[in-house]
Amino acid sequence: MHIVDGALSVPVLATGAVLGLIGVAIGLKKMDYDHLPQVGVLSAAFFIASYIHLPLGFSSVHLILNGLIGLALGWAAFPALLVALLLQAVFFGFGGFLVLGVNVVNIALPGLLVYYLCRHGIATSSPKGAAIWGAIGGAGSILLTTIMVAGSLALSGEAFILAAKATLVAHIPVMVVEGFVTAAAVLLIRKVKPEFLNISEDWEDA
Amino acid sequence: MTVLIETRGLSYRYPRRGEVLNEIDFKLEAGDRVALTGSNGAGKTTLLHLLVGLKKAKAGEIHAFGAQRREEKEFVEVRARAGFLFQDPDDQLFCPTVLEDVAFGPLNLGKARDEAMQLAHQALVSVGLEGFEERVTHQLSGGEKRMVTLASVLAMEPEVLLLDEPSNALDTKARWRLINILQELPQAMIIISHDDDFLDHLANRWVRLEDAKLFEDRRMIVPELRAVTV
Amino acid sequence: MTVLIETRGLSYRYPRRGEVLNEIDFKLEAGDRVALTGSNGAGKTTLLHLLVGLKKAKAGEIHAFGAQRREEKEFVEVRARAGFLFQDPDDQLFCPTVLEDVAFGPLNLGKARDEAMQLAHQALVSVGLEGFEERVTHQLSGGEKRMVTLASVLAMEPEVLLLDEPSNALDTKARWRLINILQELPQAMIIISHDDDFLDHLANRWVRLEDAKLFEDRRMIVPELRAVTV
Amino acid sequence: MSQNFEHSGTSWKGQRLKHDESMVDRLDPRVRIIVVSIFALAVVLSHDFYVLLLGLVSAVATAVIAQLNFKRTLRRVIAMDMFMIFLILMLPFTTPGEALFSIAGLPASKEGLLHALMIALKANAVVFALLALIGTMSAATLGHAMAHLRVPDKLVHLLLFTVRYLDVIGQEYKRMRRAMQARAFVMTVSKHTWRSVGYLIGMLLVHSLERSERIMDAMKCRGYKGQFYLMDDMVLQRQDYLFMMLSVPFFLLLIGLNFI
Ligand SMILES: Nc1ncnc2c1ncn2[C@@H]1O[C@H](COP(=O)(O)OP(=O)(O)OP(=O)(O)O)[C@@H](O)[C@H]1O
Ligand SMILES: Nc1ncnc2c1ncn2[C@@H]1O[C@H](COP(=O)(O)OP(=O)(O)OP(=O)(O)O)[C@@H](O)[C@H]1O
Ligand SMILES: [Mg+2]
Ligand SMILES: [Mg+2]
Repeated sequence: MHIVDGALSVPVLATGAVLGLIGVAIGLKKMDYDHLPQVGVLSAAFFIASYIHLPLGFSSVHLILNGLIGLALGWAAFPALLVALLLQAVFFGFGGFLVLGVNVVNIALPGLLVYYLCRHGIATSSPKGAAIWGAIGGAGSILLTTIMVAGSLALSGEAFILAAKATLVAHIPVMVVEGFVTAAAVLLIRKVKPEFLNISEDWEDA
Repeated sequence: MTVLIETRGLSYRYPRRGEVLNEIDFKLEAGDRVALTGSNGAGKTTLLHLLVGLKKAKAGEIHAFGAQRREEKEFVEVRARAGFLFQDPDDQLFCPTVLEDVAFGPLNLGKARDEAMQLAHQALVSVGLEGFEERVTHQLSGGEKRMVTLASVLAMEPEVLLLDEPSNALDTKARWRLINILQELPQAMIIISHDDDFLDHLANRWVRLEDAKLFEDRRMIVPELRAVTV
Repeated sequence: MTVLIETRGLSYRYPRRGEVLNEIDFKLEAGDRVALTGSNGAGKTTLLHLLVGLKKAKAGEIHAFGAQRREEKEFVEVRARAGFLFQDPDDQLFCPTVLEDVAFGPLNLGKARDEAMQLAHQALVSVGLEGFEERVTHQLSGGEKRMVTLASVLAMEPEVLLLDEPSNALDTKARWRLINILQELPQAMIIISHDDDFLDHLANRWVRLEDAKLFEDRRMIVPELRAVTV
Repeated sequence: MSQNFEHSGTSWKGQRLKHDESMVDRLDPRVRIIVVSIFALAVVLSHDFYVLLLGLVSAVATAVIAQLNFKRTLRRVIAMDMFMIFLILMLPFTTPGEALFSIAGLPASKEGLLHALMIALKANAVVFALLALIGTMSAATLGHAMAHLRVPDKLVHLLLFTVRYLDVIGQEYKRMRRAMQARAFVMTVSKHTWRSVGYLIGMLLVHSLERSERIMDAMKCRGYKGQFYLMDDMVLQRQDYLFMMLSVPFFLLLIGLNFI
């Protein structure tokens, strides 16, 4: 869901850049130097994981995992995703340069919202409840991202409105897959390393 | 004798690395327990990976279970029938609990959930890990991890076992238990190990990788550090 | 003899795990080259971590370089004077280029940039890696990575070396180079290794961790699998 | 196509190792970043076809000079997200205006077609310029250059850490993925697949987190006190001034053409 350069109007680009900057600035501020290796290594792990392609009918989807990123990193998701998107744009020609701000906001903001909405849910005592909250986080972040991508397009031109609607429909299966995958990942992490899901809360205090 | 796996002229090279395997001819027959030795980096792991199609050979043929295997799709069946134990248990354990991990293989083979759980349970019993079902894989000791991975391979009821340094990271007691378990198993095996004593208890045939070639003999490094070919 | 590091009644346990170290008394004196052995999971790495304060002991005392060390602040000095080589070089090489990585320690010790560069360069020369300054760390081979980590420890001019399985993942040539370099170094060392031959070339004292206790002797597993204490 | 992506993601070294040295490599990284930024601005903000064509041609020319691997670059340029391609293809049919032709009864408008063409030109011009001028540096160099351009320190070091560990974690992922394959795992459309992939990702994160703890320990052992250092100096050379002198009139031309 990387928008390329040239598709969006100037006001949308500018808004994205400003919001992106704010998010990254807050993220950097919340992350002190001692957490750098942690965020960096996790960011690398997400980079690798987001290349996993899952078959879906005749085609395949690659995971975005922004729900899980949000849950794991909180505000630090902004700088982490900026780095990932920059690397993709610059070395793989994926996405664009001036749209980086919009792309970062479209992917990181839903992750952040999921972090605030679901982090208590995934820490509940019942594994089933946690899985459901994980699924909500995974699917919800994709839903939000899709809406924001469609919104960025629709705001950039009337002609995109139909396409924006199509985008929404086309991503329903992706939401299902992401929901499932995120729920499973949350279940595993809860069991194997429960400290993990509290990390971001520590930063809040710090 | 039934030939289970056979290679002809198998070669492999890594980019920016010399030849790792050079025209390897090898046969694994029913009842064989082959010790595969060679120094670090000799290409032992690579050879096993080629046999089950995890890496693609640069030249040569692989025949397994009665058919030539070339493509990914053909190797899927090979992997279902040849159980592969990896060098590092941490790479192999990715489910949260022991039971789920052991049941992963049978589920991949299309077994129903109940049956898979049943098989997993049996496999755990057979390696002496009854009662470990709900334990968290990541928190097991090295020896326990190794046994769980063995169980997860056995749960697939393979016809051949490919064991990559199975006695690594085991203390003396666990090592003996492993020897006993492996001795009782009827399958043909290829066992990679640097532990000659371990191999002495298990192997009935020795092969050795050196300079990218495979030799059908046994070279033993005796304590005085002289190399003798037996 | 100057005692460099000493522990008294040092104990440690992990959550969800039994005792790993139980009342360990240990002394490292100038000129000592201690081989620290023990099976996997015996607690060797944990012991070294305790010595430099990366983990906090549950009980017992640590004296290092003439003072008792209890708090994080006190251990900062210990870490500056005891160079720690980690088990996995990838954990230790976190800077993008070799020169930056090797100069990281001296810069943290408050050296000026030029002096740090100078020290880094010398350290690289001393491990035979002259000309590697601008290489990107993640593109080095396993042996080169190990040598760079050694250089980055030596650049801090430590008085004691703590080496955690330094010969892991080295091929024969690199392993010999490492042995030669270590033999020339004047520092007292603790060397963890499973490679007895490697230790034979370096150690002048052997200790062994078993069942959470430290023994001042050497147990060698001879090929016949009998355990003898030398 | 998906296979290629998975590959490029997990074997990160790709571009740099097989890259042939070229004139572009001798230019100062900071200059390259600034030039690309101005170029992207000039192209994206323009609505003039001559500007866009000139932009694309010059970007491709730079790519040739930079000796980009032709096949790999083309594959990457073509491989924009499927859904972007879909969007661009739909534009002619969703934009009202003078009908040019119609497919299956749907009229395609001239305005829509031009709009689609414009997006394609802009996107490709920027991508070529990015790959040629920045994609040819090592990621470490990119980080250093960003630091010299006053990008916040923490962000730069985050980038450097990410790049440093992409490979290590990529290898770990590959080993786990192989171990799954060895147990006859085949990805299908099923809950079993999704659950297993979720576990795989979760385990990868747990391993990564534990690695980051070990890295932090290693940093402490070397006296880390909350500060990183970048060692290299970047000094502008003759060829950098030359390149800038060539770029300025070119940008003036690009921008000026809009007003003719
Ligand atoms: N992905 C890779 N890229 C490049 N070289 C590789 C790769 N994997 C392995 N090698 C090299 O190929 C050679 C053979 O490796 P392999 O793992 O098969 O050795 P091995 O005999 O199993 O060694 P060990 O006893 O240490 O497990 C080694 O020199 C290794 O460094
Ligand atoms: N973070 C941790 N949480 C729980 N248990 C741990 C942790 N780290 C280590 N252990 C356990 O503590 C024991 C001692 O570990 P340690 O790493 O010190 O062993 P070691 O002697 O260095 O082994 P090796 O030779 O394999 O490196 C092991 O059983 C290990 O599984
Ligand atoms: Mg091997
Ligand atoms: Mg250890």
